[in-house]
Amino acid sequence: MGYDPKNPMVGRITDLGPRYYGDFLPPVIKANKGTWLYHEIVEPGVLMHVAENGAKVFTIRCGSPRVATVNYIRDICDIADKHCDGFLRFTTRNNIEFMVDSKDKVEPLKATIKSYGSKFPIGGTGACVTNIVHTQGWLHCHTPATDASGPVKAVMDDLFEYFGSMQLPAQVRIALACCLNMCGAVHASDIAILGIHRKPPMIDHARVTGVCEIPLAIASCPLGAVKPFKAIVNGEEVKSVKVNAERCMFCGNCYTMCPAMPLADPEGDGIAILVGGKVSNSKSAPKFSKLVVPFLPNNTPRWPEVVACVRQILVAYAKDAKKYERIGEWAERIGWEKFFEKTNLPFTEKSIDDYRLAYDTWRTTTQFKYTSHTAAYTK
Amino acid sequence: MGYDPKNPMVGRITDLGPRYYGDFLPPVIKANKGTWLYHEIVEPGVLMHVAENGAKVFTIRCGSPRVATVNYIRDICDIADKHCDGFLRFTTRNNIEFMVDSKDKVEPLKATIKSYGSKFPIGGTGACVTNIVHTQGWLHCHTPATDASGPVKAVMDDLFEYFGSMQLPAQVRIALACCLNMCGAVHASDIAILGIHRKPPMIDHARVTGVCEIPLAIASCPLGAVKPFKAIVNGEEVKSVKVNAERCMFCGNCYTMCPAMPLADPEGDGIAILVGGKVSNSKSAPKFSKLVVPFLPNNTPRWPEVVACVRQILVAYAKDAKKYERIGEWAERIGWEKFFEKTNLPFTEKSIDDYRLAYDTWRTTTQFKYTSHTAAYTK
Amino acid sequence: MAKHETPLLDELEKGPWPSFVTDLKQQAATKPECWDILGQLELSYKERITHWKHGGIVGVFGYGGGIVGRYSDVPKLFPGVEHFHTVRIAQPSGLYYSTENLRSLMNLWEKYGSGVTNFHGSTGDMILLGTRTENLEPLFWDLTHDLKQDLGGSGSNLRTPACCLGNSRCEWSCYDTQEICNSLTQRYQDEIHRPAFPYKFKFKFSGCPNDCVAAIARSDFAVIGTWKDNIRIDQAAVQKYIAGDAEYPANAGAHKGGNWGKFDIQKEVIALCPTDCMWMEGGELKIDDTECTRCMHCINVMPRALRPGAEKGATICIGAKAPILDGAQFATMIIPFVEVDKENDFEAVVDVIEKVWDWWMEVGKNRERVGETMQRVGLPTFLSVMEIEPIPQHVKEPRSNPYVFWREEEVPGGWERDVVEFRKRHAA
Amino acid sequence: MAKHETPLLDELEKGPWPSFVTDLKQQAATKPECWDILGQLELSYKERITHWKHGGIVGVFGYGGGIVGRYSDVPKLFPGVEHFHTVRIAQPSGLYYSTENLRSLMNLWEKYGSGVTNFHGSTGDMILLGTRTENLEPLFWDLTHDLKQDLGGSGSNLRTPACCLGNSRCEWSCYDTQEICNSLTQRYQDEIHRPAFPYKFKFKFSGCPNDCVAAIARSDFAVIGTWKDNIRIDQAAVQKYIAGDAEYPANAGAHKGGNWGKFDIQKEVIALCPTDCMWMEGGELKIDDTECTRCMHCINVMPRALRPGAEKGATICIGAKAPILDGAQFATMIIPFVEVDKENDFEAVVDVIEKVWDWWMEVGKNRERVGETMQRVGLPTFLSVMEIEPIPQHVKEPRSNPYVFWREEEVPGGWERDVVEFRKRHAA
Ligand code: SRM
Ligand code: SRM
Ligand code: SRM
Ligand code: SRM
Ligand code: SF4
Ligand code: SF4
Ligand code: SF4
Ligand code: SF4
Ligand code: SF4
Ligand code: SF4
Ligand code: SF4
Ligand code: SF4
Repeated sequence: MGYDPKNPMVGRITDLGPRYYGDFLPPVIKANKGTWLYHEIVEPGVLMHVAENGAKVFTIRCGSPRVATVNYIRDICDIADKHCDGFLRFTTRNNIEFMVDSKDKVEPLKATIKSYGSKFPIGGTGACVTNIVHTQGWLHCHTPATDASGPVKAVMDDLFEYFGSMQLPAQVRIALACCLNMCGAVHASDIAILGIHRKPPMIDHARVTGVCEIPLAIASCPLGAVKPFKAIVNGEEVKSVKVNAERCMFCGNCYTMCPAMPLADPEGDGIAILVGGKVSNSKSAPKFSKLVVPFLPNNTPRWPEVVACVRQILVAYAKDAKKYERIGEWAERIGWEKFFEKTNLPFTEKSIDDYRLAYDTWRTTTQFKYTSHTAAYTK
Repeated sequence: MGYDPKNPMVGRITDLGPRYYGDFLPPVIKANKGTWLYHEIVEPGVLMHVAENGAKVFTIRCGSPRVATVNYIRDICDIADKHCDGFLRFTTRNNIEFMVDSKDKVEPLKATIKSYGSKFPIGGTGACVTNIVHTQGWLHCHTPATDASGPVKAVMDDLFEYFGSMQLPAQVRIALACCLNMCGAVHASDIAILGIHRKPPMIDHARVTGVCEIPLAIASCPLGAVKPFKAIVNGEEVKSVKVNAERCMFCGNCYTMCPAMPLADPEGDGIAILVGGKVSNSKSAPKFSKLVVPFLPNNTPRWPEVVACVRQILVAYAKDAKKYERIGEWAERIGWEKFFEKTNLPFTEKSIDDYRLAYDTWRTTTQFKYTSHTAAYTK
Repeated sequence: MAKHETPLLDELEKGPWPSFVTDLKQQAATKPECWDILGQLELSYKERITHWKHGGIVGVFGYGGGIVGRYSDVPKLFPGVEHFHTVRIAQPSGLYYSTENLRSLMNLWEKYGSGVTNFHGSTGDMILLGTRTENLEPLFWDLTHDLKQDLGGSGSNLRTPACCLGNSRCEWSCYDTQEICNSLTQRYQDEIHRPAFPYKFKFKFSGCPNDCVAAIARSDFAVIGTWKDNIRIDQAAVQKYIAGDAEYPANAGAHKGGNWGKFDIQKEVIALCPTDCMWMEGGELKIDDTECTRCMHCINVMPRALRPGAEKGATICIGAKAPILDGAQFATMIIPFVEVDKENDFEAVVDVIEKVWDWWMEVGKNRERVGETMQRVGLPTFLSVMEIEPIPQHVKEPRSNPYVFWREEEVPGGWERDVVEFRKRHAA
Repeated sequence: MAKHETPLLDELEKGPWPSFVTDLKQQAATKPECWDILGQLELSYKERITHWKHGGIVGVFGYGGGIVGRYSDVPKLFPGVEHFHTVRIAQPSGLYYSTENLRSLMNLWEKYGSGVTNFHGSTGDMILLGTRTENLEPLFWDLTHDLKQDLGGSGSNLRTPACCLGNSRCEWSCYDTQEICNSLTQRYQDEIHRPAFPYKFKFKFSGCPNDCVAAIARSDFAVIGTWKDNIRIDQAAVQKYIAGDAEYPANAGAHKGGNWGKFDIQKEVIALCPTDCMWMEGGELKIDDTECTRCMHCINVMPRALRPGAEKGATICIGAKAPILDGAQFATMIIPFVEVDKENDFEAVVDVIEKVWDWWMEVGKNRERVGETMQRVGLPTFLSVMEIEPIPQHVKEPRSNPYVFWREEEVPGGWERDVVEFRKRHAA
């Protein structure tokens, strides 16, 4: 019957929740759930899981841009219908997984996947650069300081060799978030690409009272930089706010609370690079990513500075780290001074914490390594 | 001629500074300063330093209570005159050092030292418990929450075997400070004995205006617990302060600024034990001591609870740590949960930081060891 | 053919990684609004700034979440994206799909939306990207009636819970992540759809400490699998690894592309164990499990020889969040071990959840994540309201400052004292 | 004989450690005020509380420091300690004494004071413990005229600097700690005696990173010896250690009392090197000095085989302090390497000191230690006022929050923008 705008509540169904996962499991998964014994990454992008009873499932993992059209999804459905009994899954990092229940089904499936050209690159397993977790950017969000899908495409093009191979010391997880809200959760990534603003908000005094609750806007600022203000709009005094630009750290929280305080700016906005975060508890505890490059410009359409910087870090790491060592573990082992030296990234005061808890990061020991940075002292 | 109270400025000499160290060096030290090549701890309390030219100095180190009378100092002068050409030194931890320039002078010197009975115990070198750095306590200070010399004497009596031997995994540095001002700098000691108050200040309204600057008293409180207040004294309104006891953490800073706000109290005051600090940069960076026992009473005259607690920690450490491992290094290697288990100290919420920067100490990983503490969860 | 020139975006059609621009262009053939998406994005690329207006509250009747309003700030140039709201659809736990379901969703979205999606959003929802306000109710009707599916979360409510694939395909999962994720998502539909919290709240479920759904970094309430008995060792398999048997590649083959030489159990496993609790003895691998922190490393490297223990459950960590305002937080270990049991409706986990909520809904400030409330009141207070005994496992290390807040009842004689009496004994 | 009963203190005459009570009692024979010290202390032991009044400003003319005023709050009971001021006397650098000097000091103190001292105070001064106000000037007169010595610091001024014994008897000292300590103490007599700072300021000088005067923990300005070239290795001596030669005991014999077995260079040295930069090769010990952080461990363990490099100097760390108010601070590494050269009057160190003071005296708040001022303004600002280029060595790790304070001049186009212009391109 369909929706009837005149009787919107009649026959309405709510709170169904998600579809039951059990209905969507491929047969071999359903049959062996809970009894898997071990796995092997047979080749890049191809996993084999073996159950206690000897049953096997082979998974082919494919990269995806995450922004996917209806056509695109239908393509993957076609593949899954042809080879996988009509089932497939996505990973928590937006890769696509096609599963088959025997080894001899792997090559035919791969052949079909490859028939789509570069649409579904196979890889993303083991000691690789897997898909980049990212966010909306200019495609859909109101607060971004950079785009999301564009930089991701440019970086993945450049690192493509690392997606389809397993030659790195450990897995490298890259994430991008287009503003400090960090929907991409870049705060714990091996390499993080983070959109940042660098200009304080403008105040659209004509609109403040209309669209914001002034006390909330004031309260939103972690540094108390937003203050009440009486502005003159068209000759009339209106209640508004002002920003003490000297105290602003461009977090954008005021704009989140008040649409009349936009921050975005072509020159002000760009990308910071953070490195060395991790999530897993394997070997070392989860670590936060650390800011190592404070700003790179939004050089559309391909962000060459960002692409080069990420590669520079990755290559230095690949060359120097030990097997199993995540980027953050590597940097901590060699010391951050050596990290800057080996990656050849310039060190700037911007990498020195001056927010809350900052003292904890100051070096309170005589233990440090001499590097190019100390040459002026030891010449 | 001496001081003339009628002409205090006539002939006055100022700013002489300390006596020149060079005039006080024993001959063998003076001759070889800057050319020492290596040293050996010949036996507990006896160091041998060898110079490039083969010259040697033997140092006998003796414990001292630091509180020393004129008589006592004259005794050590007698010893130094007899054996050491009239020179001696003190260490940075208040031990006394007698130096002789050849091996055969060692035993005669030791004999003289021993002739004083227990006055000058020999030891304090290497992997030992050396002298306790401490402060004034009830002997001289106005803010103490405990005594200094008394607990030190009681603890050193108990640990005496460790002063004159070198059987521990590493050096163990104990310090005592009688209040949070920490003149004993207990914030970086293997074992720290710290006097703490637990009652908020009383306000002597009759005296506040006379002895304090009220704004300074108010500003002194790190938690803003001191507020202006109008009190009635003898029927008259006087300017004073009040304390929001709920916010007070008993730091005593208000009393430092304002004598009319005494904190000390027989029941309130006592001792907290902190462990695991270190100063040297050897192996690991300097570490702060951590609070592991929040309160032990001032059980005069011998603080049995404190003595027992220090021993309990020391013995557990001595049994379990590896060679060269300081107490803090040991606790970090085994994990603090195991520290509490192995020392058999009860863990209390008081050991969980809730001051500033506290979040940094929360455990943000699934990595932990099961101990008796988790038994309720895993039974 | 092209409705707008997109010289900048065209550059993103080059290179080996699949191009969303190419995909959008192809879709534009049947869904012309895709041209306006491309057109506005091209303008953003030219001007290096977003062209979306701030927020806009839209939704379906009775729900306070699931739709994110979005409008173009240049609607005249790009009328196809004048309204461009997101519809968040709750994903099936573990992200498995039948093509049948996916095709139905695509048909729905072809009908009511722009034809563009995200599989998936960062929280885990399916994201249908861009539709008009007037399409929301009809879409919701068809979604619920025809597809039997529902919206996910947004706003100050429980966000759509997410999990790693768990024991559906992973040998390490210490509990059934999908089952609890699905079950609690159903249980808390009201909390997902009708904002009642101070701010957003996220659950994530990882089957083991590898944490493949990033629970400890990205969820207010993280349930992470673990075990309480000993790591299970197959000594024969250990020998295969040591011998370099091709069927037993180190780290399950994850390093196949590198030149790392022969497997070295000492270097690759024993020396990298963070607690140093493994050793070889009489040709056997030994583990002192009382020292093990269940980090997974040795198991990751030798999956055919080592397995998590048999007595499984989970650790609960609370309070992760993104950096605004005071810096990012990881979730803090609160419950060391809990049973995750379908038989009792996950009672042990539910108890903790509801206790947290009761407290946070009462004391949490507007837009204060639970981790921030915990920081504000302090961990000891949080534990005490949760009726959890403080244990050393709650902290990395004891406090190093001496600033203990004693309570009056803990101090003999209380706090009231008489300064006049005091002065009798102590002259001023 | 005893003027007061001291049953509690008498308990402290027992046990093997030397007893200050016994000492005081013996002294009381010739200095009867010692009975009142004992009496008042006994009262404190009985009542478990101090009996000293709060502070009291006393001193000698023209000095703002060196004396700490102290009065009994029960003077009627113990008239001998009614006044009980401390006299802090600047110690000779390195704490060496001639008995002649010590005896003169004792004579002086017998004459003017209680006869009780501390050798030494925590900062390093000789502490003469307890005298009356009227004795201060005569004592000072004799001290300066007869003994040619002077008071130390107290109050908001430079405190008496202190040092480890340095190269007077230690083979590791990387500069002459005594010489610089003495020299700067003399240079800054005015700063020591006449309070001009926001709060106290302490110098400490350690000859090497073992830091035997606890400079990094206890001084606002810590000068800690280090070297810039390679650790000097005597391979023949290395072999002696490995062979277990009795003349080459591990750690110079510091572990002689323990049952640690034969020396194992791998376990005791190489594996404990925090940077893992040592190894054996062809029977020789190798060090990759570019990775070494000069922690001293290997040198400590094998002093006859390893020595600090030959190009020596110091690292300057700034800002340590006790916990009040915000928690204790260690000093922060500010200058990685500096020459400590008597020839140029320690110019390199003096420059840094005076720059810090100039700045701190201007911006430091009342009772704000320099470490607190540094925290308040932030490390980047501190470095910039000090004209020191920020280097990664200044931090343990880069910041993990993204909250960078950009300056307007760093951002093209500055901060001024026109919202009306903006709105033309972006409809609200
Ligand atoms: C499919 C997926 C779970 C899902 O529900 O979708 C998954 C699957 C597996 N993970 Fe994972 N992980 C997945 C996301 C993650 C994440 C989350 C993330 O990146 O956002 C993490 C935490 C990352 C971090 O620490 O920053 C993660 C940390 C691990 C680890 C720990 C590695 C480490 O050294 O820290 C392992 C163990 C290993 O690889 O040795 C692991 C191991 C595995 C195994 C081997 C588990 C198994 O036995 O099946 C699976 C195949 C690994 C592979 O691809 O090489 N998985 N894994 C996710 C695939 C993401 C992708 O498409 O690339
Ligand atoms: C005499 C004295 C210096 C002085 O100017 O007075 C001194 C002298 C020596 N120290 Fe020290 N240290 C002295 C206080 C310190 C301090 C300061 C303190 O405790 O307040 C420290 C830092 C303590 C800390 O880290 O908490 C200190 C940390 C060291 C270390 C580092 C040990 C470690 O494992 O961390 C060494 C190296 C070693 O022992 O192997 C060392 C080594 C030495 C050597 C071997 C140096 C040498 O070659 O002569 C000296 C004899 C050591 C011994 O007694 O076993 N000295 N030493 C101090 C004696 C104190 C005492 O009476 O007990
Ligand atoms: C769609 C999504 C990004 C994506 O491209 O995947 C997203 C998009 C937005 N997020 Fe987010 N967040 C998304 C996952 C996240 C995550 C990651 C996660 O859940 O694992 C985080 C970090 C983890 C966390 O929760 O702390 C995240 C942290 C934020 C924050 C900061 C919250 C905080 O406490 O600091 C905001 C700001 C806010 O809530 O006002 C935010 C706000 C927003 C808003 C609603 C913008 C705003 O200021 O109101 C974005 C709407 C964009 C749009 O219109 O397209 N978003 N957001 C993700 C949700 C999709 C989904 O439901 O699956
Ligand atoms: C005598 C001495 C303790 C001892 O028994 O050795 C001492 C005694 C006092 N100290 Fe101290 N401090 C002494 C070394 C220290 C040290 C250790 C050091 O210098 O290495 C510290 C910790 C390091 C530091 O400077 O941070 C120290 C940190 C304090 C503080 C806290 C300062 C801070 O910034 O947090 C105070 C409080 C104050 O300044 O008002 C303080 C205040 C005091 C006062 C003046 C009490 C007061 O509140 O005004 C004490 C006088 C006691 C008396 O009348 O007998 N004392 N004080 C030490 C000085 C002797 C000397 O000159 O050699
Ligand atoms: S990270 Fe910021 S800009 Fe990007 S989607 Fe999230 S809220 Fe929007
Ligand atoms: S951007 Fe952040 S720091 Fe700046 S005014 Fe807004 S809320 Fe405050
Ligand atoms: S620690 Fe406190 S009580 Fe002890 S001497 Fe120092 S200021 Fe006085
Ligand atoms: S003792 Fe400390 S916390 Fe309590 S009122 Fe005084 S200054 Fe404030
Ligand atoms: S978190 Fe653990 S159980 Fe879940 S997929 Fe990853 S490895 Fe498997
Ligand atoms: S799980 Fe981790 S801690 Fe436990 S034995 Fe294995 S490597 Fe060691
Ligand atoms: S700090 Fe170094 S130089 Fe000074 S005494 Fe200690 S070991 Fe020797
Ligand atoms: S000084 Fe320390 S860091 Fe350097 S080689 Fe020796 S042990 Fe290693």
